[in-house]
Amino acid sequence: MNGASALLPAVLALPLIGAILVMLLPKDEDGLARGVAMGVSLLTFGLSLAILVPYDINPSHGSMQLVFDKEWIPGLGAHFKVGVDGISLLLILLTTFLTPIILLSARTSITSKVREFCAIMLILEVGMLGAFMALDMFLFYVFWEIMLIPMYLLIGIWGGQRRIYASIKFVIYTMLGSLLMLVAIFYLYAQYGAVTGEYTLDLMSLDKLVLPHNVQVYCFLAFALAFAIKVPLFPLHTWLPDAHVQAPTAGSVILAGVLLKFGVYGFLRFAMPLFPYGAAQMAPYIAYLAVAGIVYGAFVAFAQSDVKKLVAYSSVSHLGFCMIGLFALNSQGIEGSIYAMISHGLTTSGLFLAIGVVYERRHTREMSEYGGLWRQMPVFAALFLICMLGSVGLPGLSGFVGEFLTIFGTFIADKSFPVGWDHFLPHPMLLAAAATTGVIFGAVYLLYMFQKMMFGELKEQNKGLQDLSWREIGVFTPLVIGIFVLGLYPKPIIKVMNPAVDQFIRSYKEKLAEPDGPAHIKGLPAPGTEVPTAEAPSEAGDTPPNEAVAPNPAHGEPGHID
Amino acid sequence: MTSAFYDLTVSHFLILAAALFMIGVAGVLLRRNAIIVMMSIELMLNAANITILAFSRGFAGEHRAAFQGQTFALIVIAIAAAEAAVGLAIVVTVFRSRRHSDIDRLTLLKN
Amino acid sequence: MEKTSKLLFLIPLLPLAGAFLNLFVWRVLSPSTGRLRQSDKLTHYTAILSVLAAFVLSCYLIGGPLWEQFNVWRKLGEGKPEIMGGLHQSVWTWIEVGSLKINLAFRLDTLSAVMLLVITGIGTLIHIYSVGYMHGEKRYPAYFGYLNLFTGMMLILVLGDSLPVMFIGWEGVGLCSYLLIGFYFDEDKNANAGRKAFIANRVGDFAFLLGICLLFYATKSVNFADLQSAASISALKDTFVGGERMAFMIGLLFFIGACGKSAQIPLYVWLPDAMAGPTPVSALIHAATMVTAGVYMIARMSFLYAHSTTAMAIVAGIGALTALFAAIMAFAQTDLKKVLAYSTVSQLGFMFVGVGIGAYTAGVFHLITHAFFKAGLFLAAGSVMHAMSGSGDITKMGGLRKLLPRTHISFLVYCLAIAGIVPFAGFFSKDEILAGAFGAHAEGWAPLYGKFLWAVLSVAALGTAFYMFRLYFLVFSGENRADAETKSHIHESPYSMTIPLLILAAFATVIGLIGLPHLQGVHLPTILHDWLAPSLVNFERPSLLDAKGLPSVGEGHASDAMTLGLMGVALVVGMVGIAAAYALYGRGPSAKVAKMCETELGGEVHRVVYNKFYVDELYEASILAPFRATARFLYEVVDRFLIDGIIVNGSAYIIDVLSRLARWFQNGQVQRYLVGVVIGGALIFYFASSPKLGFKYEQKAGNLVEFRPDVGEGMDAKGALIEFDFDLDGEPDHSASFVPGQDMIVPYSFGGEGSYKVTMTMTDSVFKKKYKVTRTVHVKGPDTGREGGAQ
Amino acid sequence: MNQVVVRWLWVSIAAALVVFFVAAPGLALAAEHSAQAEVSAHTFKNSKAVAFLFWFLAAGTLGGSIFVITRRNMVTAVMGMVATFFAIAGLFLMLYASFLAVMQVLVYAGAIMVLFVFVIMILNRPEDEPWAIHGLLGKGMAAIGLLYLFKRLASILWQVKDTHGLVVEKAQLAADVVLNHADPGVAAGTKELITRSYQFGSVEGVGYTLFSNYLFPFEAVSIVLLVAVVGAIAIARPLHKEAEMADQEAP
Repeated sequence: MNGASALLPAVLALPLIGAILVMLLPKDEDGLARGVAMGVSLLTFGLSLAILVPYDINPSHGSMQLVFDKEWIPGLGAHFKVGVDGISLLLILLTTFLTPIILLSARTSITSKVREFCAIMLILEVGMLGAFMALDMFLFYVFWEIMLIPMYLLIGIWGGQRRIYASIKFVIYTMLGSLLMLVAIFYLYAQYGAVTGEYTLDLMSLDKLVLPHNVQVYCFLAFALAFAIKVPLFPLHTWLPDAHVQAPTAGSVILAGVLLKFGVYGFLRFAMPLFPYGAAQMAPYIAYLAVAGIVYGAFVAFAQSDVKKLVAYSSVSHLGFCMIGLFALNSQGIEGSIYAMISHGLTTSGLFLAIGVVYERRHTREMSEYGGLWRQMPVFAALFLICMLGSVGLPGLSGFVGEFLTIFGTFIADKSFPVGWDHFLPHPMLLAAAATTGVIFGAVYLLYMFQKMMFGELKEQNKGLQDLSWREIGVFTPLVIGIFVLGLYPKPIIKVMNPAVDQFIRSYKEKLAEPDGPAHIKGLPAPGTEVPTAEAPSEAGDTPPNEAVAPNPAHGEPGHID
Repeated sequence: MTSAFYDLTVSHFLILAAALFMIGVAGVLLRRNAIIVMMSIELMLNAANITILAFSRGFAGEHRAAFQGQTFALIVIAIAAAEAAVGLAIVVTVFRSRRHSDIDRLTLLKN
Repeated sequence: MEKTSKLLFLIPLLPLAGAFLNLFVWRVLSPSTGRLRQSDKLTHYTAILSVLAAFVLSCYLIGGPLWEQFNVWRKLGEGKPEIMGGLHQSVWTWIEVGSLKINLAFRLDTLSAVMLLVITGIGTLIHIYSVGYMHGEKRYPAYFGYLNLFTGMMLILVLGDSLPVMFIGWEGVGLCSYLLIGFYFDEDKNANAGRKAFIANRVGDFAFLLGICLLFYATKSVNFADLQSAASISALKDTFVGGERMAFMIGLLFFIGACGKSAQIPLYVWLPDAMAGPTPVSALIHAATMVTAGVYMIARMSFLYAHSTTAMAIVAGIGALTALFAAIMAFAQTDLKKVLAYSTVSQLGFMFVGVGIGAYTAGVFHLITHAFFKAGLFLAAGSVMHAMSGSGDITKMGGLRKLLPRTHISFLVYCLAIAGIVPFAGFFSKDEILAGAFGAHAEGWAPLYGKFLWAVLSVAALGTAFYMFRLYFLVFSGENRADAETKSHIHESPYSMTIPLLILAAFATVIGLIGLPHLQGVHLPTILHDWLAPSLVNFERPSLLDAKGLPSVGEGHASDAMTLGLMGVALVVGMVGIAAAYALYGRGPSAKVAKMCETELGGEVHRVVYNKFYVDELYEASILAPFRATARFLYEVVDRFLIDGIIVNGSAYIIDVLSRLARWFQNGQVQRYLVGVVIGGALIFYFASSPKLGFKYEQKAGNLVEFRPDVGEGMDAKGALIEFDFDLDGEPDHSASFVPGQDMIVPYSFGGEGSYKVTMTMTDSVFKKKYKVTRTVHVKGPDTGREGGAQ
Repeated sequence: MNQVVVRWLWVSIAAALVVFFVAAPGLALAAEHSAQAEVSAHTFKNSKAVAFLFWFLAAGTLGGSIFVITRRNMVTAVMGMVATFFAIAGLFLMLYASFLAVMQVLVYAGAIMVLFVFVIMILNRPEDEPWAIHGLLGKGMAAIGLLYLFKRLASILWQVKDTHGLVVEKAQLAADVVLNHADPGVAAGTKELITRSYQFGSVEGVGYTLFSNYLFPFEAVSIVLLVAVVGAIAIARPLHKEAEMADQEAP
């Protein structure tokens, strides 16, 4: 297994080496820089596909595979531990799939400082892949921050007029959330150390810790804030339109394509498994915010005149679906949410690339400037139509499967999880109905945008626009093929994520069943409340329960924590 | 009440020194002219001297420490002299280049 | 009783392949001279051949294996399974998550066979017709591509074995109608019409989606075979919210979906505007196939609707209302295609009534006949407009009988058919619905509900006959009112357009025979009824018997005299309608109607009817305008101002203000900093030193309370004077000097239960400074034990 | 109006001088005289004169120092300073630190004040705005802060109870200076504990301690003084150097 387990760090290291390589190139060799970056990203995509070879589709034991674990900071107990399971594998593939496309599309839109651009994109890819793979809380947090800097530079350097404002807002928004998360991480770290005496940040062991119920709620909220900002959940979304409008096309695509997925992934990987009781308690509130996000995003998108802002708000609406699917807490809902993430990655990237194509030609984002482009650029119109329909959720295309499953999951939600749902909401069905209205509004504003851009008579200034070049068609075709394949034949994707989701739900239910009380390891009674042994009570009295270190049974005995 | 007036104790001297010190500090805080500030510093040093000697006299008794106080007072005087010399040299150079020696206008080191 | 066949998936695949070739492949291969041009011939041959192949394949499959299975099924005696499975093929598992398993599967049974023939048959004719009609159109390949795509999607809808697969077809046809209505997208009017159609369909699909979810929630399955099982039937019957059965709610949701697609009362507004698309499109999509999808869906779900009579009542009721309402609106229309559009809405109303009262066969029969003569009518209208160089305004036409002989003959046949005159198809299908309605009764319905429906439909039938022949006379009889220039261009359409017209006319006359009325006496061949029986629910099924063992939904086997009588009435109604139309519009626009319009009341009525009862304006005001307003409000106020402005930028502003304040203080003046030091030092000393005063009390036996002062460890507490004032009279009741280290307890017994205010004052021995603290002491009664209060 | 004040100042300085020179011997006499009389351990029990002397000197010191920080004209400020130094010298005498009193007069009043006078001569410009902190609020807050700190300090210092009192029965305070290293006067090899005792304020005592236990601080101070002198010169004479530099450069 050793050979295969080195695969993940290789996938991680490749873009890093690529980035360094690009930076070493001579200053004005733009073409070379693009070529190298493109090569490296394609190589990384190939390598990530190679992960599938040793990856066992339906693993019997725990879900993490290809785990690579090396001591990183011994003092802190932080390991460079990476591993992949059904969920993160798909998201890794999405990332490595999108990056070459973005690099290819950035040929005409990014002309200044090309070398730096390629390097930044590759470093961003490293950050994203690392965060998806990380199984160590600290490692995850480090990669989570690594992602931030390139994105900030992307918006800051190549952005539009108010790019500084947008990039600062983006960074501070995300930073604010993630700091609270860091606090929660280290609280967890301390509690685990106190209970088991062994201080480690590895996710697998922290997962075994069950905190008292009220603490779980607070920790969950700390994590939830960090990820809700990233999702973006309804009230915390105002950074997204600014970031998208000011970001260059490449920045927008990677932001919408992958970065938004971290919010939902974070909930799925960290917030919910670690604090199930908190998640169950907060499920109704977050579900409400998600539905509000869907409807609100759709309404506000309709009121936009700037097409990029419209698509940005559409992302808020689509990811609302993901969130509500997640908090349906049943297999259909969660798999629907993951599927919707992947399809959103494809369709919204397609939309942003389309806007990029048009922006490169006319350098304006106002919809009223365009009109009648269908007759002028038929090939572009066809591809743009498919991406738009995928985003609207036309059955047969990728959008529908995700949306259908999330709505379906929410609809039958109360049957699977008693905790948290029934005592608050009138009924998940009404919530699902409210979310489904998003399907109508989605059609309203996307068709409105499509008509404003494509139909109507051709304006004077749009007369000269020439249709897509072969390069641009090359950019769109993988996305379009992906949208069709994901729409008609979702079986392999669902088969890959099934075991991971079942594992998630099983461990979630187990931990939910744990009794309230001081922090303890799943299954083991809380330390200090050991069976009162024969020694004189007075002596036991003086060791306060929390400090008493539970005798760590010798190696091999049940309950031994290595 | 009158006993406090007549029976001198150590604290009389200490409180006097404290008052003198406060006046010195007031001088440093409130006055603009560098020389007056220098003089106030001298006052503060003298206050310190009085305290040292008061304690030396009040507590030393036969113990040889009695002279420690005085040696220190001597050293303080010497240091005060050195400080005054250098301080005034600076004031003179400042005056020569600025035509004034008001401390509150010397704010070059602000940022 | 079902057979798997390998060829089933080819039927939808062929047209889809044609569409793919036309839209993508041919363009790339053909030598593009800078602009992507591909030869017209290549386009329309691929299109027509693909649909024709689908038609031939379906004829083969229906004629072959399905016919055998049908005969076998018919010969089975009593124990025969109620539903004949027909041909089934599962291509691959589409979505499989947890207990939800959806296969991309197709099923051809007798009901979908009928629809199949209608779609592919009429589809082929319309494809041929389009060659002539769309000649010279720049986006020729796109048109045929979309037409093929539509046919493919419609076939998926009809052949879909489970509701989600049907949903693919359902939204697919919605997409194609969007693309085809907005085909001439140069003018915004057409693009808006397309968008309106798609969004109206989308509203229907919203309900359809929820219907699927609720269905699965109830019965744990989505494909039609499992839904027929006893378990799911019983699940459908248990009560859902509000006492109504689950079946009612699901039925209602699916009916809203059907309304969206088949343009019934609330969601019909998109159909008249859909005339903006090319006429063959209106013929295929908005007459024959897509709009009937709703009726087909309800027929397919007959087992579900049968279990909820209230849902059936609603379907029938809305159907009748739409029929009447649309017929009235058709009276005053001046555009040829608009009249036909309203007639379609009205005829769909008839079908929904047929399906709503449980006479599924009648509904489907009318669907078939309507498909033929309405498609024919649209094609004829197309050739008339073709002749009149594109204008559809009937006030400018007239006297075209001699100029367009072939079109005129077919138009006349269609009008007779739709008016319900004996030999023609319309008579039989409409009569069957009327007869069904007359005799219909069901559990939980109002007693005369059937009769009421019959009356409404008869009036609607009268209206239909009237507006159709008003159209006929205005277009064909009287002298030509076209201006000279267009008059010179009037010519008969080419054969490629008129031959389909004649074929459809032939069908319109013959097709009526498959659904002859039920007569006890004379045994007339009821072909369609027997053919559809294996696919539809039969009401004698045990689960459907109501308490008294009678079938809950009865069709009422009226006596022969009754049926013949009803047929007579229907015929008379038709004739009266035609006569009225002849009287008014015999020779061109009638003076009488014009005079009537001048009168104050008549003019008002005419204006209202002409403006389609202002329904569009109502929707605009009640739904669209508020939608835009809230959108703008949410964006401007909530998003930009509230969240962005106040919270985000607000906090940034506060920090900025604080930083500016700090910058003002640091102005380089050393002495200012020293003053800061001094003041800071003073404050620290001040706050650090004030002693934290307080006292604890403990209630001993009875009302005796012990007080224990605790004084902050200020330097000057030694020897301080502590005084307690228990009765708040100002002068201290007890005073003692405080000796640190030694615990000082001051006992005092209060009068009785209740809370008292106790103040403790401490005077500093050195500076004689007084510190005071007051607290309320709750003295409890003897039983509730001691109450300890700590500072 | 301030001429009156100035004249009044001159009178007070003169009085301080006279008193000082009179008081010193009187004080010594008193010390001798009281040596025999029984004196409580803590205070000048029986001599009211000494108390009056203390309060007078205290007034002199504080008055002088207030003069220093309030006078607009720097020369009067210096005079106030001198008065303060003399009063402080008097206080030293009361504390029996006679050597220190003399040093005080010599170094402070003599040397440092003279230095100040020289500098004042150079940059004696009439002060237009004496106060650095503008506005009553700043000055008021500073004053209150100082007063409060003084009050707290005083309340603490007030409780200081000295152990030996200011006047010991014997005027002479025997200070046994323990020699723990071979005294040059003693034959080598024999280590003998020689205790010498000096009068409290005498020069020998201070001198002895200074050159035995505190030799290193003495050397350090001398270096400091050297550095100060060199520093003062270095700072104060760049003017001429520029001139020379200019000459050298211009060949």
